[in-house]
Amino acid sequence: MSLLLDAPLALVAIAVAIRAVAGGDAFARVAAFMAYGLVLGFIWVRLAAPDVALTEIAVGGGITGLVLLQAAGDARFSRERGVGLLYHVCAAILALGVFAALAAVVLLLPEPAPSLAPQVATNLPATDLGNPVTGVLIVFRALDTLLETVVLLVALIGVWSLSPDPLWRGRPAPLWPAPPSGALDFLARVVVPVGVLVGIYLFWAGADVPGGAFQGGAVLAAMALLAIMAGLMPAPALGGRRLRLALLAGPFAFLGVGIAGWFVADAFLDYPDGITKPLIIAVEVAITASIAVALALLVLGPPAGRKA
Amino acid sequence: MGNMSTSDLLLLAAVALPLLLALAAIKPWVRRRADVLLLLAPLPGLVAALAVPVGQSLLVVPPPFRLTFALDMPGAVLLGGAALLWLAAGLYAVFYLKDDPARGTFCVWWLLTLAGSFAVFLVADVASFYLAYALVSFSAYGLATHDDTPEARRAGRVYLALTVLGEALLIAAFVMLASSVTDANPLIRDAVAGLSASPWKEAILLLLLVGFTMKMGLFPLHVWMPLAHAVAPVPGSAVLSGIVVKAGVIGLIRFLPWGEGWPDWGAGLLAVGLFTAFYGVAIGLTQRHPKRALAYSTVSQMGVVAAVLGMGLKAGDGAVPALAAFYAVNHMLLKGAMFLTVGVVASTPRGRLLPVLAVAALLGLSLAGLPFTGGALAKYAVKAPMGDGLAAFLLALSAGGTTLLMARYVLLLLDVAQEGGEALAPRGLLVPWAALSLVAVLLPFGLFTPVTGLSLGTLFSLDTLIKGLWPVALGLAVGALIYQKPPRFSEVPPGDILAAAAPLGALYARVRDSAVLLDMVLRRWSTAALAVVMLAFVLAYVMAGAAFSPPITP
Amino acid sequence: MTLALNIFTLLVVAAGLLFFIVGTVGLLRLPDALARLHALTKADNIGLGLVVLGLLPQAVALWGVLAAAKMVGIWLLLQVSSGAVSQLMAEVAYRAAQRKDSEGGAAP
Amino acid sequence: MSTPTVMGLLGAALSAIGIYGLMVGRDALARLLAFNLLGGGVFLVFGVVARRGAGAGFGADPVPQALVITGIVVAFSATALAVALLRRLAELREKARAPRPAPEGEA
Amino acid sequence: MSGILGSALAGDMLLVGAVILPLFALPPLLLAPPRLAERLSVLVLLASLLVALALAARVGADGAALATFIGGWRPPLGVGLRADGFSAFMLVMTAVVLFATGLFAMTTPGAAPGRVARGRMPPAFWMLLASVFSALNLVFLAEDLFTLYVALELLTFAAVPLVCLDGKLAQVEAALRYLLFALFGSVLYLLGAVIIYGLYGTLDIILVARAASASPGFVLALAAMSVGMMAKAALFPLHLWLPPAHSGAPPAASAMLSAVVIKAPIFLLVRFWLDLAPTGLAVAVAPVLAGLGAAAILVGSLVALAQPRLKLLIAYSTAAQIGYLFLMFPLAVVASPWSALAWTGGALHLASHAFSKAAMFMAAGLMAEALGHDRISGLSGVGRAVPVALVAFGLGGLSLMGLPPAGGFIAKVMLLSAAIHLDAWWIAAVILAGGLLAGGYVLKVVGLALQRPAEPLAVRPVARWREWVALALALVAVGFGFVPLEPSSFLFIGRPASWAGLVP
Repeated sequence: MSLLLDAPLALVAIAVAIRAVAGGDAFARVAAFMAYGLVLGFIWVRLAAPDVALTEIAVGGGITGLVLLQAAGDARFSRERGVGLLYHVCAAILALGVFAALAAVVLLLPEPAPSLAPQVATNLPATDLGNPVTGVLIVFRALDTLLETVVLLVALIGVWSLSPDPLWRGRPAPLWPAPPSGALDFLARVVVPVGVLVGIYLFWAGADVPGGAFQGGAVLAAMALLAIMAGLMPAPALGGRRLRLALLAGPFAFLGVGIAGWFVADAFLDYPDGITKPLIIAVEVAITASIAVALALLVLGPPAGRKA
Repeated sequence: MGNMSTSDLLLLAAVALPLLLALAAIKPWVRRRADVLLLLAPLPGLVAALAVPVGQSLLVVPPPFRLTFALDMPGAVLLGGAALLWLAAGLYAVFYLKDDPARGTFCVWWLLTLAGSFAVFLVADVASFYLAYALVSFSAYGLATHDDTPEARRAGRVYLALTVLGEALLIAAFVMLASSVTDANPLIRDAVAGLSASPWKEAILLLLLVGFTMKMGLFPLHVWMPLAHAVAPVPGSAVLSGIVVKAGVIGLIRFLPWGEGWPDWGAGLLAVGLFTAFYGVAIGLTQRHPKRALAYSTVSQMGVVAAVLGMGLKAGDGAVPALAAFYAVNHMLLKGAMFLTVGVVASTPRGRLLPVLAVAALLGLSLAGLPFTGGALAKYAVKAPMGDGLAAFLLALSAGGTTLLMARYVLLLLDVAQEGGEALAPRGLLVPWAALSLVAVLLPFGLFTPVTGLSLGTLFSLDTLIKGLWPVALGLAVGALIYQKPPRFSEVPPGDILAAAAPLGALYARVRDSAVLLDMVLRRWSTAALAVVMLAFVLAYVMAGAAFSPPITP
Repeated sequence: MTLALNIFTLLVVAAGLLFFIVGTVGLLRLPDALARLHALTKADNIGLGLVVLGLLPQAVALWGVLAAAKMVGIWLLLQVSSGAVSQLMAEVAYRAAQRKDSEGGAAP
Repeated sequence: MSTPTVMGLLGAALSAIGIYGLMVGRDALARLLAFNLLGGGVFLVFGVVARRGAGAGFGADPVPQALVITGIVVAFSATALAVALLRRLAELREKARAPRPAPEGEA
Repeated sequence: MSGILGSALAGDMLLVGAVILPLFALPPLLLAPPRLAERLSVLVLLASLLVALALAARVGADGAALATFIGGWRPPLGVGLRADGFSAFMLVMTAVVLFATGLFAMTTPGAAPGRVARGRMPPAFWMLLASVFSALNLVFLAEDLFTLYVALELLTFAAVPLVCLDGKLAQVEAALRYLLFALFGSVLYLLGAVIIYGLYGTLDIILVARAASASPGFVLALAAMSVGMMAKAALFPLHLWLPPAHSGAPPAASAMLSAVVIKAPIFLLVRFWLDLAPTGLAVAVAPVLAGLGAAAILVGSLVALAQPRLKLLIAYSTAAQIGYLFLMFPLAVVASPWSALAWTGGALHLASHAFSKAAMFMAAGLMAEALGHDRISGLSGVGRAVPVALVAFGLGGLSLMGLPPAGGFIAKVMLLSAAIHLDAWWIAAVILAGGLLAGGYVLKVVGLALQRPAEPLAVRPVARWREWVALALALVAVGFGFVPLEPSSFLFIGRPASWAGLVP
C-alpha cells in the first residue's frame, strides 16, 4: 500500500533531478532544484524524520534555491569546453555503476539497522529535552553543532573577503533590482509578522517537538530578507557592531557554556544537572539569532563597498 | 669533548675552521679581508696531516649520529697534499682576483669547497661521508661557474646534472651497504666488512664504482670535467682538477672491499682505467687551449689511478690504496702547479717566457715519470701491484702518451703568453707558483719511504732507471717527429661525447612536453571528475579482489 | 456519522483535485505568461481551499481543532503569498514584454 | 518493498544523477546543482539508515537525523560561498570585458 | 611536568583547547580596530602553539594517547578527541608553521597606519588563518567520522577564500574550481561515512576498526572515503585545482596552503588505511596508492621543470612531493620491523616538506615582491636583492632534493632502506628519480638566482625580518636532518588505536 505513495514521490524526485542536471536555461534548472528540495521534504516526512523535513525544505530547498537563483544569471561566465558524446556515454555508464553499487549496498545493509536509538532513549531524560534530535544536536554531539555555527561564520567571512571594501563597512548590493512595488509591500507587511511568529515558535518548540534552532533561524532569515526586499528594513551596514555581535553570539555563547562545563559540570560542553533545560534554551536563543543573521547575510552577499 | 688531545683538536679544526670562516664571510666586512681567510683556512689541515699520528680517530658527535673523523695513511697523504695545494692556490687566488667585484662570493665557495675536501678525506662514517661528499661537490659548482659566462653556465648545468645523478647512485649504494649493519649510522669500515654478506653486493659495487668514477672523470662520465675546468678561473681549476677530483679517489679507497679479492670487478675497473688513460691523452692532443689539455691530462691520470685500484681490487691487496693515494697526491700537486703556470704565462711577456716554460716542461716530465723526479717515484710505487704483465706495459705506454700531451701543453702555453710589455709576472702570482712547483717535484721524495716502506736506494738501480726512461724517451721522440709537420687536428669540442648525448637532451624535452600535455588534459574538470569515479571503482575492485577471493599466495 | 464525513471528504477533495488539474491544463495550453499566471493562481487557490475543507473533519478527528485551524491558517497564508507573487511575476513579465517590443523584436 | 528500501534506491538514484551531473556539468552552476543533488541523495541514504534503525519509541534513529541537519546547513554554506565566488567571477569577467570565455576558456 | 599538566582535567583542557583556542582570534578581528586585532591574533597563534607543545609533552610524558569525550558522553553516542603520538606530532608541526606564517604576514611594526600599508594582509586573512588552525587541529584530534567531515569542510571554507584574497580574475576562478572539487571529495567521503554507519551503527574510528570486516559495503565505503580524501589532497590524477590555487594565493597564504592544509586529507588517509581498514584490504590497496604517488612524483616534477613562473613551479613541486607520502603505504602496511622505519620516514618527510615548502613559498613571495614579477627567466641577480630569502629557498630546496643535512635526506634514507629491505625496488627507483627531478627544478632556480644580472635590477625594499622568518622555517627543515635514523618511539604512542578500556 505504501508503495502507492512512495513510488510517485520517487519518480517525481528523479524527474526533477534529471531536469536540474539536464542543462538548458540556468533559471529553469534552479527552479527544478527548488522543486527537488520540496519533494525531498515530503520524502523525509515519509521516513518519519519531521525535523529533517523542515530543515530540507527551509534550508535545502528554500534558501539554497534562493542563493542559486542569484547565480542563475552569471552561470554563462564560467562555461567551459563541452564534452563529446563518448564522454557522456562513459559518464552515464559510471553513473549507472554508482547506482548499482549503492543500490546493492542499500539492499544489503542489515534490515533492523544497528542504531543508537536505544542509547538516546536512555540518556534523553538527563537532558530534560523531549525532542531526541535536538538532544543529539545540542547535547550528545554538541561539538558538531558548535562547529556548525563556526562553519557558517567562516563561510560568511569567506563571502565577505571577496569584496573590495577592506574593512567591510559598506552595505551589500540590493536583492530586488526594481523599486519595491505595492504587491511586494503588501506581501511583506502581511507575511513577515506571521513568519517571525512561526520562526520563533519553531525554535521554541524545538526542545520537545520537531523544530529547532536551524529551522527557526532559516525562517527568521527568510523574513528578514523579505522585509529588506520590500524596503521595510534597510540593508544592514556590515560593519555595524550590533550585527557582528549577533553573528558572534551563537558560537561564542556555546563556547562559553562549554568552557563553563569544565568548572560547573565535569566535562567540556557538559550541562550542570540542575539548570540543564534553561541553559540549553539560552544557548539555543544565541544560536538561532546568529544562524538567522548568518543565513540572511550569506544570501545578501559581500559588501558592495558603498556606504549608501 | 673535554679530554681533547691536541691531535683531536687539530683534526676537528681542519674541517671546523674553514666552515666557520665561510660562515663569517657572509658578513661583508669580513669578506673584504678575504685574502687572510684563504690563507688561514688550510693551515690546521696541513698541520694535522703532518703532526697527527696515522690511525688516530675522533668521535665528534656520539651515536646515534656518530660523526667520527679518522686519519689513515691514504687520508693523511691526500690531506697533506691538498692542504699544500689549497695554501698555494689560495695565495695565488688572492692576487689573481684582487680586482674582481665578485671576489667575496668566490671566497665563500672556496672556503666551503676547502672544508668539504678536508672532511671527505677525514670522515669515517657513512652518513657524514655523504654529507662531506655533497658539500665538496656542490660548492665546487660555485668555483667553476664564477666567471658567469654562457659557457660557464652550460658547464655548470652539465656538472650539476651529473653530480646530482652521482649523489642519487651513491645514496642508494650507501643505504644498501649500511642496512647490513643494525645501528643507525655505521662506520665505513664495518659497513664495507658486511658487504660480501649482503644479498645485493653486485648492485652495491656497481653503484659505488659508477658514482665515484664519475667524480674521478673516467670514461664515459668524464664529460663534465673538461667543460668545468676550462671555464673556471685559474686557481679554481687548479683546485678542481687537483683536489675535488680526489674525492672520487678517496671514495673508492674507503668503500671498496680491499680485504677479499673481486677478480671480475677489479679487471673491469682496470680496463676502464687504462682505456681512459689513453682516451684522455688522445683527445687532449687535439685541444687548442692549455687548460683543456690539462683537463684531459687529469682524465688520463685518473684513469691510471683507477687502473692501479682495479689491480688492487682484483688481487685483494690491502696496500694498494696507500700507493694509489701517493700517486694521486703527486698528480694533485703537479697538476695544480701546471694550472697556475697557465695563469703565470698569461701575464708574462713573450720575451721573458723561457724560465717559465722550463719549469712547465719539468713539471710535465715529472708527471710522465722522468727518472730522478717525484713522478718517477710515484710510477715506481705503483709498479709493484701492477705486476709485469700486459697491464704494466700498457701503464708504461700511457706514461709515454702523457709525455706527448705535456709537450703539446708546453707548446700551447706559447699562444697564451702576453704580446708586448716588459714587466715579469707580478710577484703575487710568481711566489706561490714557484713554491708549489718546487714542492710538487720534491714532496714525493719525502713521502716515498713512509708510504711504500721501500728505501730510496732501490730507485737508482739500473733497471728501474731504464723502465722509467723508455716511455719518456719514446714520448719525446714521437713529439719531435710530429712537431716537424704538425697534422691539422680539428679540435674535438670539450666534453667530446657530450655532443653524442644531445639526443638524450631531446628525449628529455620530449618526455617533459608529453608530461605537460598529460597534465593539461588531466587538469580539465571533465577528465578529473571522470578520474575520481573511476578511481573509486578501481579501489573497490582491488579490495574486492583481496577481500573475497582469499589470496592464493601462501 | 463518520461514513458521511468520509464521503464528504472524498467528494470535496476530488473537487479540489479537479481544480488543480484545470490549473495545470491552463498552464500548459494558454499562450502567454500573463494568461497562464491568471489561470494557475486562481485554480490552485480554490483547489487548495477545497482540499483543506475536505480534510478538516479528518484533522479534527485525528489531531483536534488546533491542527485544523493551522491548516486553515496555511491556506490563508497561501492566498496572500500566491496572490502577491503572481502579481510580481506579472510585473516582471510585463516589463520584459515591453522591453522586447521597444527593441523592435531584436534577438532576445 | 518497504518505504525505506524504496527511498534507499531513490537515494542511490539521486546520487548517481548527482555524480553524472558533476562529471558532465559544463559550468560552475551546473556542478554546484549536481553537488547539491548528490548531497541530497547521500542524506537520503542517511534517512533510510535512520528509518531502519527505528526503535525505543522513536520513528527513526535520531543520530543520523542530527547529522543530516548539520550536513544540510554545511551544504548550504558551501553553496553560498560558491555562488559568491561565481558572481564575483562574472563581475570580474564582465568588467574585464573579456569576451565570453572561448570554449577552451579555463587555464 | 606531571603536576599541573598531569591531571585528567588538564588533559581535557589541552585537547579541547587546541581546537577552540584559535577561534578566540575571531571576535577581536571582527570587533576591534584592524591593527590591534592583528596583534591579538598573533598572540592567540602563540598561545595555540604553546598548547600544542604542552599537549605533545603530555603525550610524550604519559607514553600513552590522551583522550577526552565532549560533554562526557562516550562513543558511540558522544564524540571523542584523542591525541596519539602521530597526531601530537602533526599538531606541533602545524602550530609552528602557522605561527611563522602569522609572523610573516604581520604588518611591519611601526609601518604607516592610515591607508592599508602595502603588503598588509586584510583582516580576512587573519580570520581565515585562525579558522584553518582550528580546523586542522580538529582533523588531527577527532575520532568521529562525521566530526572529521565538518572539520574538513571548515578547513575548505577557510582555505578557499585565501586563494583569492588578491581578488584577481584568475585567482577567483582557481578558488571556485578548488571549492567545487573539494566539495565533490567531501560528499564522497560522506557517502562512505553513511555506509559505515549503516553497517556498524557508529562513526567512531576505533569502534569501527574493532567491528570492521571485509564486507562489500565496507569495501565501497573505504573506496569512496579514500577517493574523497585523494581529491582533497590533490593526488596525481586529481590535482587539477592545486597549481592555480597555490600559486595564485598571496605568499603567506600559499605557504600555509602548501605546507599544512594539504596535509589534513593525507593524515586522514593514513588513519583510514593504518587504523580503520583491516590489513588484508590495506595490503591490497597500498600498491595502487603507491602507483599514483609515483606518477605524481614523476609527472609533477617534470611539469614543474617546464614552468615559466616560480610560484607555479613550487605549486607543482607540492603536487609532486605529495606523491612521496603515498609511496609509504605499501612499506608501512606490511608487518615487518622495516615498516616502522618507513612509517617514521613518511612522517618525517611530511614534516620536513611542510617546513621547507613554507620557507620556499615565503622566499618566492619576497623575491616576487622585490623584483615585481616572478618569472624564473628574470630571476638572475635576485641573490643580491634578497640574499637571506634565496638562502631560505636554497635550504628548502636542499630538503626537497633529499640532500644532507636536511630532514628530507633522513626521510629519503629511511624510505629507501625500508623499500630495499621489503624488495619494493620500483619504489626505491622512484624515490631516487624524484630526488633527481627535484634537484633539477631547485638548482635551476638557485643557479639562475646566483647569476649576475644583465642590467642592474630595480629592487623594491622588502621587510628584512620577513626574510628571517622564511630562513627560520628553512633551518627547522634542516634541523630535522639531525633526527636519528631509527623508528621514532614518539610516533608510535597510542598505536594501534584503542580507547584503552574507556569505551566498552
